[in-house]
Amino acid sequence: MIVQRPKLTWWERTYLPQILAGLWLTLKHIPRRKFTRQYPEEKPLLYGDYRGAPVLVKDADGRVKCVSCQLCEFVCPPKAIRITPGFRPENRFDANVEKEPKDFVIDMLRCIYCGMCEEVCPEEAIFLKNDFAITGYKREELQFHKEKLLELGGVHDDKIWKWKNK
Amino acid sequence: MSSYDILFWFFSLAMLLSGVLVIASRNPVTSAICLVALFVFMAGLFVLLEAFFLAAIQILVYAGAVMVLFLFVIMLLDLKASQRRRFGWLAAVGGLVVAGALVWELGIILQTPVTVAVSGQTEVGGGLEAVVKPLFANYMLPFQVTALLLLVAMIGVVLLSKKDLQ
Amino acid sequence: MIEFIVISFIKIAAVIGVMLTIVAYTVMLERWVCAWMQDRIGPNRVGPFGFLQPLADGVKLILKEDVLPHHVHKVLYTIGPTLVLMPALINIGVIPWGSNLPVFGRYIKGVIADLDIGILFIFAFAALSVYGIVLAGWASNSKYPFLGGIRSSAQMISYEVCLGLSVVPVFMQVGALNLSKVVEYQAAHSWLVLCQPVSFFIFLVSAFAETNRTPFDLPEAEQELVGGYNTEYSSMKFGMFFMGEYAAMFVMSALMVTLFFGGWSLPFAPFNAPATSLPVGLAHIGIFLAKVVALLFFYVWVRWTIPRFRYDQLMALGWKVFIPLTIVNIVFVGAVLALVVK
Amino acid sequence: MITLNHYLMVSGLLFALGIAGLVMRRNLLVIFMALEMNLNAANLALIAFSKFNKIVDGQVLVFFVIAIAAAEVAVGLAIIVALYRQKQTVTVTELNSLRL
Amino acid sequence: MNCLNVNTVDWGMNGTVPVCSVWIILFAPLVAAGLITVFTQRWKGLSAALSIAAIALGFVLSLRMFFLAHHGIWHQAHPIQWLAIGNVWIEIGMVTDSLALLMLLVVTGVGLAIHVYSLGYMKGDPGFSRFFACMSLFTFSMLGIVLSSNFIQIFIFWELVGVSSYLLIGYWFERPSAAEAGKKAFLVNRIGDFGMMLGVLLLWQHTGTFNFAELPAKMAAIPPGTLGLIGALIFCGAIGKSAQFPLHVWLPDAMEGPTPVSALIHAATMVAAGVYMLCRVAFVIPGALTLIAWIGGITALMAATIAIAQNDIKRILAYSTLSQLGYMVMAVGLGGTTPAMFHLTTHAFFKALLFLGAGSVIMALHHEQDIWKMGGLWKKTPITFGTFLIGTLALAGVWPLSGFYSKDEILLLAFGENKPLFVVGVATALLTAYYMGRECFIVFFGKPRDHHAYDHAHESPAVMTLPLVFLAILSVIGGWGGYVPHFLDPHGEVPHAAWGWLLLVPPALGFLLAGMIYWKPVPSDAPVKAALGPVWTWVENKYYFDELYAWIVKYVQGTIAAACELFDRWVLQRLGIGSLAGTTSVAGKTLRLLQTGNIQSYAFLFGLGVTLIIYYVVVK
Amino acid sequence: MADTVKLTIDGQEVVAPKGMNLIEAAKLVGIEVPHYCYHPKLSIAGNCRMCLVDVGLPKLGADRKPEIGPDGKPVIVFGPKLSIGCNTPVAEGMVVYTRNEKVTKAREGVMEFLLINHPLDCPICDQAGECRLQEFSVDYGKGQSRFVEEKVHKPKRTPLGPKITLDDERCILCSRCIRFMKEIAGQDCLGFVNRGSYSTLTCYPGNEPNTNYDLNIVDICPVGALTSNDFRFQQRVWFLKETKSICPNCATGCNTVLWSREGIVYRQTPRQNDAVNQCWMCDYGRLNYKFINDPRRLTTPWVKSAAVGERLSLTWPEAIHQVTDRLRDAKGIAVIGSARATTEELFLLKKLATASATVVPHTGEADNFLLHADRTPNMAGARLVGFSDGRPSGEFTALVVLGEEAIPSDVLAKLELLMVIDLLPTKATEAAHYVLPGVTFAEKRGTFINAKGRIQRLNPAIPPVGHAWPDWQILAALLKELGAGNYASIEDVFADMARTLPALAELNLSKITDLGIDLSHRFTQMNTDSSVDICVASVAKKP
Repeated sequence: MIVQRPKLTWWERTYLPQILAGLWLTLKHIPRRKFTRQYPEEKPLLYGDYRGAPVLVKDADGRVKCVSCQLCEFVCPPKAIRITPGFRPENRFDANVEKEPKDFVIDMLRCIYCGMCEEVCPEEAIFLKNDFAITGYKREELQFHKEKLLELGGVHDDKIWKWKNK
Repeated sequence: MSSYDILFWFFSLAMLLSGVLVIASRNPVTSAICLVALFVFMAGLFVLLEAFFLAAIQILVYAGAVMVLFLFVIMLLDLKASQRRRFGWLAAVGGLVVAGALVWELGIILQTPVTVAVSGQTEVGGGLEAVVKPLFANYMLPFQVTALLLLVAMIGVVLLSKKDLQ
Repeated sequence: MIEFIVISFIKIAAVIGVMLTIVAYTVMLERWVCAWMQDRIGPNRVGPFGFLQPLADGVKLILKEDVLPHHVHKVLYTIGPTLVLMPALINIGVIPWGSNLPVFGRYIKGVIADLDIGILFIFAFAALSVYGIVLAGWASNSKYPFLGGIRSSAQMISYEVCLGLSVVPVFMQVGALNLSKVVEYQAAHSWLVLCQPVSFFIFLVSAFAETNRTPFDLPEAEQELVGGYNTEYSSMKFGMFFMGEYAAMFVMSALMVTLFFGGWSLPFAPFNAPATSLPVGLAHIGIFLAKVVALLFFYVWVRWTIPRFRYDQLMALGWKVFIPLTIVNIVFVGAVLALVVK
Repeated sequence: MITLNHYLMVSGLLFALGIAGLVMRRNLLVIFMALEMNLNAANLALIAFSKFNKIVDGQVLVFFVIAIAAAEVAVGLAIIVALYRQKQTVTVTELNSLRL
Repeated sequence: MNCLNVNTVDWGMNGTVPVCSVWIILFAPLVAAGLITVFTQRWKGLSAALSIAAIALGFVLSLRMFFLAHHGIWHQAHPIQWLAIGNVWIEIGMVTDSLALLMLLVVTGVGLAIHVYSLGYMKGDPGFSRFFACMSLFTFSMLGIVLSSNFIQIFIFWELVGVSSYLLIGYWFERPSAAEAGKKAFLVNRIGDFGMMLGVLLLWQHTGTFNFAELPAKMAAIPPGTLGLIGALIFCGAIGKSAQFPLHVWLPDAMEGPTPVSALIHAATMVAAGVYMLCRVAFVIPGALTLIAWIGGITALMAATIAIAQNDIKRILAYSTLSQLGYMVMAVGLGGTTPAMFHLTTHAFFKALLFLGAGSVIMALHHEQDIWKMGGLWKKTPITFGTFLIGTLALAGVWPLSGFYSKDEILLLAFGENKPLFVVGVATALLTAYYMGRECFIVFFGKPRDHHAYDHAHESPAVMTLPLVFLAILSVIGGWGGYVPHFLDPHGEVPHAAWGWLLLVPPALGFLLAGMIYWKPVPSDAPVKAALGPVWTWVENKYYFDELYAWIVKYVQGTIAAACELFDRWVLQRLGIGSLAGTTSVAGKTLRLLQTGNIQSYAFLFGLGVTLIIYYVVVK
Repeated sequence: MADTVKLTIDGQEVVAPKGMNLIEAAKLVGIEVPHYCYHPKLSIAGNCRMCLVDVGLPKLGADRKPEIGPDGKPVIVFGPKLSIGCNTPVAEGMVVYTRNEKVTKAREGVMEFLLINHPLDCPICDQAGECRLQEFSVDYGKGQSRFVEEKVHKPKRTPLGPKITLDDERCILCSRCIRFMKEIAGQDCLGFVNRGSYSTLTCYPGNEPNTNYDLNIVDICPVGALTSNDFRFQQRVWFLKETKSICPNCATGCNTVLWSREGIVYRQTPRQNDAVNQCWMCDYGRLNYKFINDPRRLTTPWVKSAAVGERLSLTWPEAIHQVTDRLRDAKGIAVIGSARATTEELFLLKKLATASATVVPHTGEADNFLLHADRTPNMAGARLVGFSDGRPSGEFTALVVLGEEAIPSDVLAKLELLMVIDLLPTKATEAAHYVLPGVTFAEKRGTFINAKGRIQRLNPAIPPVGHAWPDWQILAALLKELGAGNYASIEDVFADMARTLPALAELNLSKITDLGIDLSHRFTQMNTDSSVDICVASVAKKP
């Protein structure tokens, strides 16, 4: 597209009208209603599809849903997820599945909140929750391990429950 | 010692010290800064001599314009290579000889107080009017010639500063 | 003599105290106005309504580690910030803050040093303020500060000319360089902004350039020069640059008030004549400060409205527009004074 | 009591310093600065005479000196810059193409 | 310049002539040119407006002066002393007699028409503003010639006219041919001007004055031989400017300029300057009258013959101009300045009309100048055709158009003074009618040759046709009532002869002949070519003048220049300058030993010297 | 009759040897016929029905010649049913379609049947990613199942011997494992029980697989029914990088693939090389890779400092510098190499020696299939570059040991310098003055020459652990510092070897393909030291 440079009159070429208009515009904004949110006291409203920190969930029976298939690890664009697979002891209450993550680490410093892990999870074990203020004083603190993730995720009461009868 | 004397000695010694530093410092920028200090102290001496207008002009022109120009040029030219040695032996000796001879002669001359034939009747004020009135009355032609000289100098500088000077 | 010294010291202390307070709160004003214009609230955490923010900033600046990079020219690097702050502090001494204060039967003048060459004095020391920036830029021995310093020196030299020439008509009209006399003239006649709008306009714009304020803040242009001459500075040294800039703003505003807005005067009695009673004297100081603050607000207002110029535009504006304009203005005013007034 | 002699002495010392710098230094810019010192020494003497002679003409002369010095510095620096562009140096010992 | 002092000017009409107006007439165009050049280059409309306003102002003021003069109120200008070098006094003065006034009217009037016309013709040209600046500059120069009161002044403006015509002819300087034509015009003019300068200086040597007012009284002192020489030399100027044989070669080439330029310079004003100058200084040329008359006659006939064989619509007009100028010069040479000026005036009208008409045709055909590509245009461009026809008839001298009267006067004068020249004049008149008929028939009648061009042809806009109509009216009425000669010379007799109507015969014959050959659907030069044989080639190539001059420059001038160069190199340079320089350099080499090249050492020595001087002067 | 026949598969002319089945014939022209039970090295069972193809033969006229149709081509008669590709031999003039509608529908049906009882537990299945069921259901499956009833549940997590876990739900009853154990491993221990949907793989009571080749059935299982306990739940296969390598555990030199991720080797599987190991490898070699990621690995050079009284870590330049200084001072250098080192390393080591160059043989029991008695991979190479068995001998005060731990104590006593290059702390490193960390076979390039005289190539699967250097690089650095050679890369070393050793003449590393080059004929021509046992054992298939 060719944009024609507008031909300015002598008066416009002094730029004074534009400057004055700009000053008037900014002045008008001074008494306006402010949009600032007093953040720590006043939390933002998060709407439906908000994608916060990814966490692990348990099912209604308190079983870890994750079976350590490592698809999320595979799909994660910034490689923030690291899973160490392991056996689920046979005599435990939740031994309906043989496999569970021995450790499940999400590096929240790396996570880009894209939601692909949630998308790809065949067990619906990982969810992006509303937590957005993931902070810490050390790098290690932001490497969320399995326990932390499960704690954040809590119980997810879901109709679909693949391993129920196994 | 009156306060006048104290001020005189302070300004004089500070000025001469600055002068020594101008000559002796290794770095041209330091020299220039010392020269600025020299000019400021000199303005102080002017004030002591009740030449207020000239004191202001001294700072305005010398410190404010001339030395900025100096600094500007020093910074423009990459002078790192020439900082190595300040003096050649021969030059140092020559300079000291000449300066020493001058000081010696000065000493001889000033041994007897310089008598002045007081030609003016009243004290000379150093205010604006006192200096400017004769400037516009008796010295009109030199004043105009100086203006012309400045103009010529300006043109000359513009010409000299052209990149494709041959 | 002793009395003179004592009074002068009191005046100096008062002036500098008030000035530095205003300077500190100008920073606040800057942040507030900026926020308001952008429909935000601005700093409101430290103290009631954030009023202690400048204090917190100051404490933070002082307590921060003072980094002295190894590649700098130590002496010049250290004196650079001081040189920036100094001219403003000196210049405030010749600006009349009020008419006079009748205290204990004495009339104390509302100015520290009532110089006959007042404006020359101000220009002389304002001219020195460029050294701070240039030296800081050079002594940092780093390319962004250096570019900032070079830009600044060129810019300040250029606009000093405009600044100086633009006020010539004012003094042609008043007939004296003494700032007190300028104010008294205005108190007696009318504010010079009405008689000399062109002078005022050029002075205003040049003052922006002299104080390195947006839209002429090219020496510190963050986006291009990561802060310009103060890039390598930290802690209180940086703080002094900061203070220097705002102090220069204060001085320029005060000067504009003095030259064009009638200083301490208001165009009706009893504010249009030097004070004879203490309340009026104090009111004069208040009026002066109110005007200065209004101009400081204008500074801030402009900063958050107008984007930065390009360097060549800046120079073209100075040399190709303002200087011819000032000269024409001088000739015009001279002609009017010669033909009409006489 | 400060007399004219004092001022003349200071002026003379400054002049001597200027001359010394002129001869000793190799950096053209510093030499130029030394020249400015000489001019200032003269200015000081002039103003001192003006004050003690009670004649204002000395001050007028200083005014001219300052004006001309400004012009001289401008031209001189321009020459130095031009020279530097040609020779890449401002060291006088290397600027000897006018030699025999 | 007390004339500019408003207090002394009476702007009223009650009896006095505003002193200022003549100055305004002269300088308004200069001011316009300056303003355009310096300020308004970018605003084309403003530039044109300035230029036209200046000349319109001139025209109006001239008209007023003219009417005031008619009522017997003559303008008196005070001369200004300009230079006084030794015993040479040079003034700047204004002549405002009837001659100047008439010329003033012609220049401003025709010029105004051409300026207006240019608005349309030059529309869209990138150098529009420059064009008008040049036009204004030219107008200023021309008016300067007209109003000059002495030889130096006239010479200055004479040269200014040369410069501005150079600018205008070379207006499209990006075209090599235009640039060359400008150069040629300038150089050829210089030859004539040089002669004129010699003549002026010779005159001054003998009379000690340049002033026209003082000269006639001092003419008696000049020996007759010298007088002839002076006359001939001054006539040289006219030869150059008015493009007389043998310096006529620049004019046809100058057709490279835009058509309004051709009209302004080469029809109405610049070329007329020569004739005007001759009339103005008629008192100094009595010694060379015969020469002048014959040069004029030869030019008239020769140019007319060349014109019959040209194909460029403007070139034909250019040769026609030459021919008519020959008439005028002839008239001057026969002692009739009044008929010359009469013809000059009418010629200005109709030749400007013809050029502008030609320009209109050229515009209509999108810058096609070859007449053989035109044809049948009368339907497409009726106004242009009509006015062009009037111009043609006027030029041919058909009753009752203006050309008839003025030409009549010259022919009658010639009949009385010099029979051979009369014959020449009559022949020229016949040829004039013939070639104009040819051009008219080919361009406007017959079948269109270039259908593409023809289909796109269109009448020019009003801004171009209005000047045409204006000039056409002038061309018709310009000669009526013998007003012009009467104004010039209130007491002179207008020659009359009972057989005067017989002079209508040559033009009629010419038209008849042209009609016989060219009044066809598809006209052609072939029959004429066949009839004339080698003469046609000779004529078509303009008598080989350009080639002759080229040969002269190449061989004669080249030889002389080479000889001079040899002398300069061997005698002056080697012997004279060389020995001097050698001595100096030896001395310099000796002194150079003092140079060490080290500034510090110089400074040291200088400082030492100062201390020594102080020591001897003060301390010791 | 010629040995080949001409047929058309999917419109492409194929010339195939007689007796070849259609799966292999199609493979010749790059057409894949999906299959589960068929394995080229095993007998044909034909029970998965995945390889059904449409087969037609020319109609034969009365004269037993093909009838020519109106279009001038033989008339083809297609069978009413599809044929299994694995058990249909090629025939002259045969026309085969592997992708027409009939075949496609048949495959969809087969896939649907196979998946009826298959648990969709891919997320926890180790086979996911290399599962034929996954692949073919994507490629040929219908994409949905019409089976809505309860699936048959079978035993999961059944141990099948100490090394294997069986998940019967995933089993598609292809019987490859049964056939392997019977035909290759020689232990007939597996079989199906029950019928129909309840068919289950199981081992005969009291007869668990316990040969040295059990784990091969994990490899050949097309689904995740059989999983290796060693690899179970260790890592998903799609993360793993495959690197072609050679098993370093015996002189057979089985071709292998190393599966690694981010510097860790997770498993080792055989790679087909019919000249060496066909498709198999022994469990002994397969499982012996853990030392690669052993936490005790040596990672930095160190010196036993007398002054400090303990080990002192060194940087490599320091180490190389100090060692060469000491070596220069030594009166004679003896070397002890290891036949686990590559030929290049041994070659360089030999160059270092001024006194004797010896290797220590390591032997075990051979099993006459893949496991060789010589448990070092490169004894032939060591012999080739001039190492001999025996004690260090000759005049020497310095001893350089490369990957060997047994040093005679009397030798140790008289040494002024003992320098050891090794992977793990050993007795030798305990005694050494200088220890330089080398790398395992998985981290370096180089060649092994197996017992049959085949030279084969190693590729680095993972970067060296810690600051370790490949052994050849250490040796090259030492030699360079000593001024005894300048090898910038392993190619330089090999080029030097090819120059010096006639057996390797005109070879270079890239000429040795992934399958190696047989050099045995060169050894016989060489007629070198008779003690070099190059043609040790002929690899024979067990009956």
